[in-house]
Amino acid sequence: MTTTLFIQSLLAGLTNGFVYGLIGLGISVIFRGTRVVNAMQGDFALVAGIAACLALDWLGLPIAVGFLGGIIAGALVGWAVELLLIRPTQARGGSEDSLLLVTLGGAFAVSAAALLYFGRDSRSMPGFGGNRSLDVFDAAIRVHAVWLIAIAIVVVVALRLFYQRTPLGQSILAASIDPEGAATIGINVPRMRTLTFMLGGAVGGVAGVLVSPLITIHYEMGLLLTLKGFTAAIVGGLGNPFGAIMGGLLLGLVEAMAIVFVSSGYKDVIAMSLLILIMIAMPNGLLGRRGRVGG
Amino acid sequence: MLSVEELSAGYGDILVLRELSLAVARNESVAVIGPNGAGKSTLVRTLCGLTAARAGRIVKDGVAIERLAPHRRAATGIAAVLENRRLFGELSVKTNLDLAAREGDRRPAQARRFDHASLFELFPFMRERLGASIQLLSGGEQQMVAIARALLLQPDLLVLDEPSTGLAPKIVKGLVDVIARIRRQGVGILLVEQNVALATEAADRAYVMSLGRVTRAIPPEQWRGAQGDGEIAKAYLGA
Amino acid sequence: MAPPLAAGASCARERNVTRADAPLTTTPSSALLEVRAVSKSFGGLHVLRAVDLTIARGSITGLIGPNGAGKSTLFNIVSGFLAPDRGDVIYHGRPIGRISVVDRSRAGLVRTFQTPQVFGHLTVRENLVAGCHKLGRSGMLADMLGLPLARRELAQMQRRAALTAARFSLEPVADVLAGKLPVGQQRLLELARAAIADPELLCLDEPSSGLNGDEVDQLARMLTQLNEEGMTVFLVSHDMELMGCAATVNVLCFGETIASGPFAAVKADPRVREAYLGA
Amino acid sequence: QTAEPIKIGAVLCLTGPGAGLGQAERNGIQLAEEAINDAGGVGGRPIKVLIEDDGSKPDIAKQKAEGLIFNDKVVAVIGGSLTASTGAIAALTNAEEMAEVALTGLGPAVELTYKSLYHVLPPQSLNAKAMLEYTKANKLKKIGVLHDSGYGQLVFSNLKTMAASYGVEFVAVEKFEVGASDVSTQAAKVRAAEPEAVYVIATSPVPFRSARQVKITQPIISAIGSSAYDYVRGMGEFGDDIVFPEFLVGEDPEPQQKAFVELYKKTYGALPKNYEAAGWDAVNIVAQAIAKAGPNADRQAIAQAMRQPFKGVLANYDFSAADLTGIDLSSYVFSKLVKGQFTRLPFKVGS
Amino acid sequence: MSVEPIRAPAAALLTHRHLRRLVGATLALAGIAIWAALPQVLSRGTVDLLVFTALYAIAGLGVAFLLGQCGIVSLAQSVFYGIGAYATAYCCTTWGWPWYAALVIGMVISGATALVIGWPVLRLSGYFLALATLALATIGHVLFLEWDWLTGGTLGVGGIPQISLFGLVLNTPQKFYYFIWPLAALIYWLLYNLLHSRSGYAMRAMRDAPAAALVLGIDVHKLKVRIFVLSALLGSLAGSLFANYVSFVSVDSFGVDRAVSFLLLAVVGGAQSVIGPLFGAAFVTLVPNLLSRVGDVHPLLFAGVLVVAVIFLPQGMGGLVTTLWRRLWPPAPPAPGSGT
Ligand SMILES: Nc1ncnc2c1ncn2[C@@H]1O[C@H](COP(=O)(O)OP(=O)(O)OP(=O)(O)O)[C@@H](O)[C@H]1O
Ligand SMILES: Nc1ncnc2c1ncn2[C@@H]1O[C@H](COP(=O)(O)OP(=O)(O)OP(=O)(O)O)[C@@H](O)[C@H]1O
Ligand SMILES: CC(C)C[C@H](N)C(=O)O
Ligand SMILES: [Mg+2]
Ligand SMILES: [Mg+2]
Repeated sequence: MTTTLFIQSLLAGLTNGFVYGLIGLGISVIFRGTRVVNAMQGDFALVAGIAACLALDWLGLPIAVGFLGGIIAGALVGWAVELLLIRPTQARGGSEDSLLLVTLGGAFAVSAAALLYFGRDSRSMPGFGGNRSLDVFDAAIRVHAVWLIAIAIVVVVALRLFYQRTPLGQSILAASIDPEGAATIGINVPRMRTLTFMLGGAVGGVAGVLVSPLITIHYEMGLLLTLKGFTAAIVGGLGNPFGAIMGGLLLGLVEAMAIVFVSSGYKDVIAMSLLILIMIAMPNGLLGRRGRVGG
Repeated sequence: MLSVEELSAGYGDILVLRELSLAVARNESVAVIGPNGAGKSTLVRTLCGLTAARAGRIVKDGVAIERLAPHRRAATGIAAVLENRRLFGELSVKTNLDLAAREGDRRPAQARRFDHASLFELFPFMRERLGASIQLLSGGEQQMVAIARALLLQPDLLVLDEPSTGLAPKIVKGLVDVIARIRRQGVGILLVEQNVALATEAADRAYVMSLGRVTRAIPPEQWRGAQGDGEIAKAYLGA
Repeated sequence: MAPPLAAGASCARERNVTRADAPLTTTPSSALLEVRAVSKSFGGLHVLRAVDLTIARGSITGLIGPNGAGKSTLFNIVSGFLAPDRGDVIYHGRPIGRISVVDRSRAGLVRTFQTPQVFGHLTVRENLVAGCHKLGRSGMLADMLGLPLARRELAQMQRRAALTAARFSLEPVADVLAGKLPVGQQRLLELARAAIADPELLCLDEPSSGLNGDEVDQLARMLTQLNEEGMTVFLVSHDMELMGCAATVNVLCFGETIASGPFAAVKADPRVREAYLGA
Repeated sequence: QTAEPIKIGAVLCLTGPGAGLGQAERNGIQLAEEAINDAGGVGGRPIKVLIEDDGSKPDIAKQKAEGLIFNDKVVAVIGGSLTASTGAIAALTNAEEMAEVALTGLGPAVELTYKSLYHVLPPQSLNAKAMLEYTKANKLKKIGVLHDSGYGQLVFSNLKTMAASYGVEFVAVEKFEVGASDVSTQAAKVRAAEPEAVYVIATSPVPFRSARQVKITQPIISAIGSSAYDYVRGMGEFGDDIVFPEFLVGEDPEPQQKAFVELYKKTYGALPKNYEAAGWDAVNIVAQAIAKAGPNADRQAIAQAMRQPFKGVLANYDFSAADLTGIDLSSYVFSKLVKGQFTRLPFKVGS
Repeated sequence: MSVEPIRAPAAALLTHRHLRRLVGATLALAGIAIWAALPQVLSRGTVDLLVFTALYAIAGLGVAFLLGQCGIVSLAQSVFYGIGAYATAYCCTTWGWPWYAALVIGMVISGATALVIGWPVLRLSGYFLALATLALATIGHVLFLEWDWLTGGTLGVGGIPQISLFGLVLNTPQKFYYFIWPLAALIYWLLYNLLHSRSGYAMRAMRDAPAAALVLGIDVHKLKVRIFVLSALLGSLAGSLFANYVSFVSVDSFGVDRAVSFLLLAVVGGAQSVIGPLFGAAFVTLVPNLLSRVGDVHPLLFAGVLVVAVIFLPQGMGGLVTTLWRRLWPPAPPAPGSGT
């Protein structure tokens, strides 16, 4: 095996890892803030990608502005989802499973709507640095992918500070851990939930606009991304932003290494088996903490 | 300061509070006692807005608040220690307190009676365990945080649902002292308590609740006289 | 170890039957449970430091101590939820450190929780039936096919549940979902559920919080009665009233036993007054 | 016309992963239906194609076929768009001895079992041959392969058995799951084997992008399944210079294809590609069989009547052939992508 | 308790109970009659859908049981469904085995797989467990694809013989209908028994408060593994019958999306009620079929219907039916003398 191949696969694993991590990050944000496992996270990304694509194609906006538009679209969808799906479900006493399912329904809807209105085409979208690549020992990484990694790191650090340092972040956590307790100390719980979904939508939007130039936008990409993101978020210890990125990286790198060292056909078998083993060894995820057992 | 008029509330098809009325004045500590399932906790929840009032009024300082969203009630000066403590298990003791303190800081200056230091004196364990996450604490320790959190909201009406749950006798005594002190400072107290020793010591008078109604109001003279719980039990349970 | 269900037997009668063939005679000492030099720490926090404690067979043994003293932690170690860092738990003369919670329960060691853990979506009656689980032995296949053995066992469990409900005055709420009960009754239910399968050692973590004075009295009477029927009780409580029914009381303070003996003597101990009672 | 229309069923993948195929096929089918009816129908009766969506799932395809055959009483079935759907429907049409005109190339296993299952796309062995012919003609020997686990796998398993006879050696074979969003590691592995050319066989633009991104500069040869414009648009500038063995280059059609291309362009405002043409052919094949058997013939007769040669837009078929399609290599055209446009190459097999 | 029980005289009680039972029996008889008549009046295509409903109900029941009674979200059912289907496909076509032998082999393999995998994996809980089952589904799907000597890969396996019972070949939906529904009913009966047995109580206890269940001597882990195996057996059974019925299988039927749809039918149907998955199965087979006539917008409509169903029926459709039944015929009031 050549070093180029190894480096190339490392770069690919890293890039994919951050993509999975970004989706996982959104799932983690929403879970942390509402205890809802959002099966639509990939579709937030899809909507953001479509919005950015349209903004760039039709309106001819500069890339950064188009991306911003995509992120805003993601946040708006997040807001709508909370308002139209989550709230009514909870108001009627839906269980955790109902909430998961209602977002799954939302995911089906977004994908179906994308096929219906955006079409069956795969669309490519320009990224930062166009289609240019950087050479690393004869291996190549898209300039855009470097941006993706950098922005993902910024986002996760910012989120971490947000939850640890800011009153708003802590209020969001409090509202999700114990809504009744939070309400009695003056926290507007419904607003926190809405904010959480908007934040989750925005993070999904970031993922969407950053990922689209690398993988092309396609009506079916949402659920596939969600599955990877879900894996990343849970392996990382659901509800922990750093964990989601770690989980994503783990998944991305294991996939890449499995291809290089074993076989591409059995890549998923290896990655998923390893995942199960890791979870059995660390039943609370990579960064999850164990609670008090017994009484 | 607080008057509850013909309040009805419940869960689903079940009506738990039935046209219940009571009042708490400034500087006054009032106990609510009653058998298991009488609806005491439901009363506390309704005061906090966690269970919706179906009918009747809750008037605080002349303002009807029964339709106010739960998160707006803290600003009116109501704070409560709820039945299951309702702390933020995954967050640290400090964060739990800070969140309440932030809301408390919005209260007018003269209402601000508590700071972290005075609470550490009351509950010494807290000082060393500020960084510990709530869910790892012992039951009693959690209860202390719950009480501290309510106090940091700087209320002028403190509603306590069985605050002595899980507390060691020594801490309970401290609690009695605090209740006495803040009452003198102008805080009204509504104390739901099964521990009759605490209830008689910390409250001036009492309401007896049964099947969602106040069935009896025990005036101060009688309440203070009631030392042994047997007597009170007889008084309100009607055996 | 689990006593098989005897058809139609009342709780009390059955207990006598089981006691007779229980391996009581194998251990000469009168200690049913011994905690030997158990230590436990979480991170840097030393919660238990070489704690020793003995629970005599047939006694009610109390454990008190300030909040955070490590009482519940000790309970977790005794019942098998936590493993001690050092030291041993001896039950029936045998170390049980490696035995699972389930097996300890089958061996007659049952506990309750400080925050009540009822089966919220089951009715009170069903909670009690679930509590009889280890008395039966029908397998899943027999259960699925509704074989006579399974039906008979279930009927016995249900009968037993009814008797227990009556005994613990839970009859009026027998068909209410346990999650909707007020806390006081949840506690009572938890106790009834723990006692229903005739444990040899019943460990109760603050069974009285949330109960009113009258109910505490009732609880005390119940414990004494169970004890008289042969059940050993290990009791943690901050309720001095309830503690009154314990023969021996141990005081745990910052992970160490600071006093032990009859309740009156312990209460008078100045260290206990200072650290715990606060007077 | 007042005559009762003749009903033909179609089960297509209009949604789900196969939507790219099914929707294209539907365009061709509807165009053909209209054209035939405008020309007076079949034997004086108009035709009506009832199109059902199977969501790209074989079980649903089976359910839809039941409905079409027994509720709607169609005389023949077109579809499915994917191999699995086709197999599920075929279990039914075979038992009923009803003609099924599949829009997918099948393999010998299926062709030997079913007797009334015809198909208008080449069997994957033929696709493989076409690729190998081009490779051989260009004197390429060491080949790397990048294929997906569905369509790509089918084509590759045929490639594997025939490679030796064309003097071709596979120096790296990498696989990826359908729907993968990035295959650059697989592509890098192919590149590391230093092939002279690379086969990329998939139903998505992703591997083409990945291949070029990891600097595979060697010629890329693809297969018909990757040729849809949907994918081409997703390839963007990474698509340049990819070679496709296929049947219809709308930008530069062969004489017998011109009329169809014109009509399609007029109706839909876009150029057709292979699957549109396949849909068109399928309807015409059924219509011709009905015409031959008579408008009131039963389904068995229609299925029988189909066993004959047919000159289609996509290719020249012979449904009496053992593989139930009779397409041969001479029907293939070869094209190259340049800036999102296909250019027909002069190469023809056997020339 | 603050609800005062309604006291009813013993005579009224008796009448009430009798009436309730009478209505129940009448409804059941009418139901059976309608059930038996359906294939005669409905078109073959519709009967086909009803057959699929039963198939999915059987597999979905396994998922629903895990979810509703044990609180375990399983996305691995597609694997067992697949194992059953391929066992039947392979044994029947390659070795010419009779259908029931293949079915049993499938169930043995599925059960053993579930046991071996479930043992370590079921130590996880909550979403970690859900993810582990998702990982299993992915692994299963890849293996079905890779082992094409066994599964035929994407091409699939065709020509699987149909079930023949005492010489009668079940080669039409109508015939299969009369075979599969009684089988489904039998499974319902078994699970109903299980739920109302000692094991059933243990399961529900474990779901509500696992720590307390342990203390009561309920071996939570062992119980979970057993139910996981049971669920796998149901999946495998459905898969085998599916293979016989459709007589063609391919890997596309055993992907993660299939696992998701089993979960979906469990939740929409109402995992808590035993009858729920039946409604759920009907929902996922019939609704898309009806909607697809509307045109290309049908997946969007289906998603909409799904969302609305979830929002408005938090207990699932089974829950709705139970509630309605209770409304119409409230259970007998508590026996006299049980006041507060
Ligand atoms: N979530 C709920 N749903 C339905 N009924 C409930 C619910 N919570 C409480 N109840 C019922 O309301 C009644 C009053 O309960 P509440 O908790 O207010 O009593 P309490 O007086 O506080 O009792 P305790 O002394 O045990 O705390 C009880 O009958 C209880 O069963
Ligand atoms: N898993 C854990 N991690 C960290 N600290 C823990 C953990 N479990 C218990 N502790 C700490 O150990 C100490 C003893 O806890 P424990 O619950 O045993 O006290 P307790 O004696 O039962 O108190 P209480 O009377 O309040 O119930 C407490 O300070 C608690 O915070
Ligand atoms: C997977 C698909 C691209 C296969 C296609 N129907 C063909 O046979 O060409
Ligand atoms: Mg209460
Ligand atoms: Mg404790």
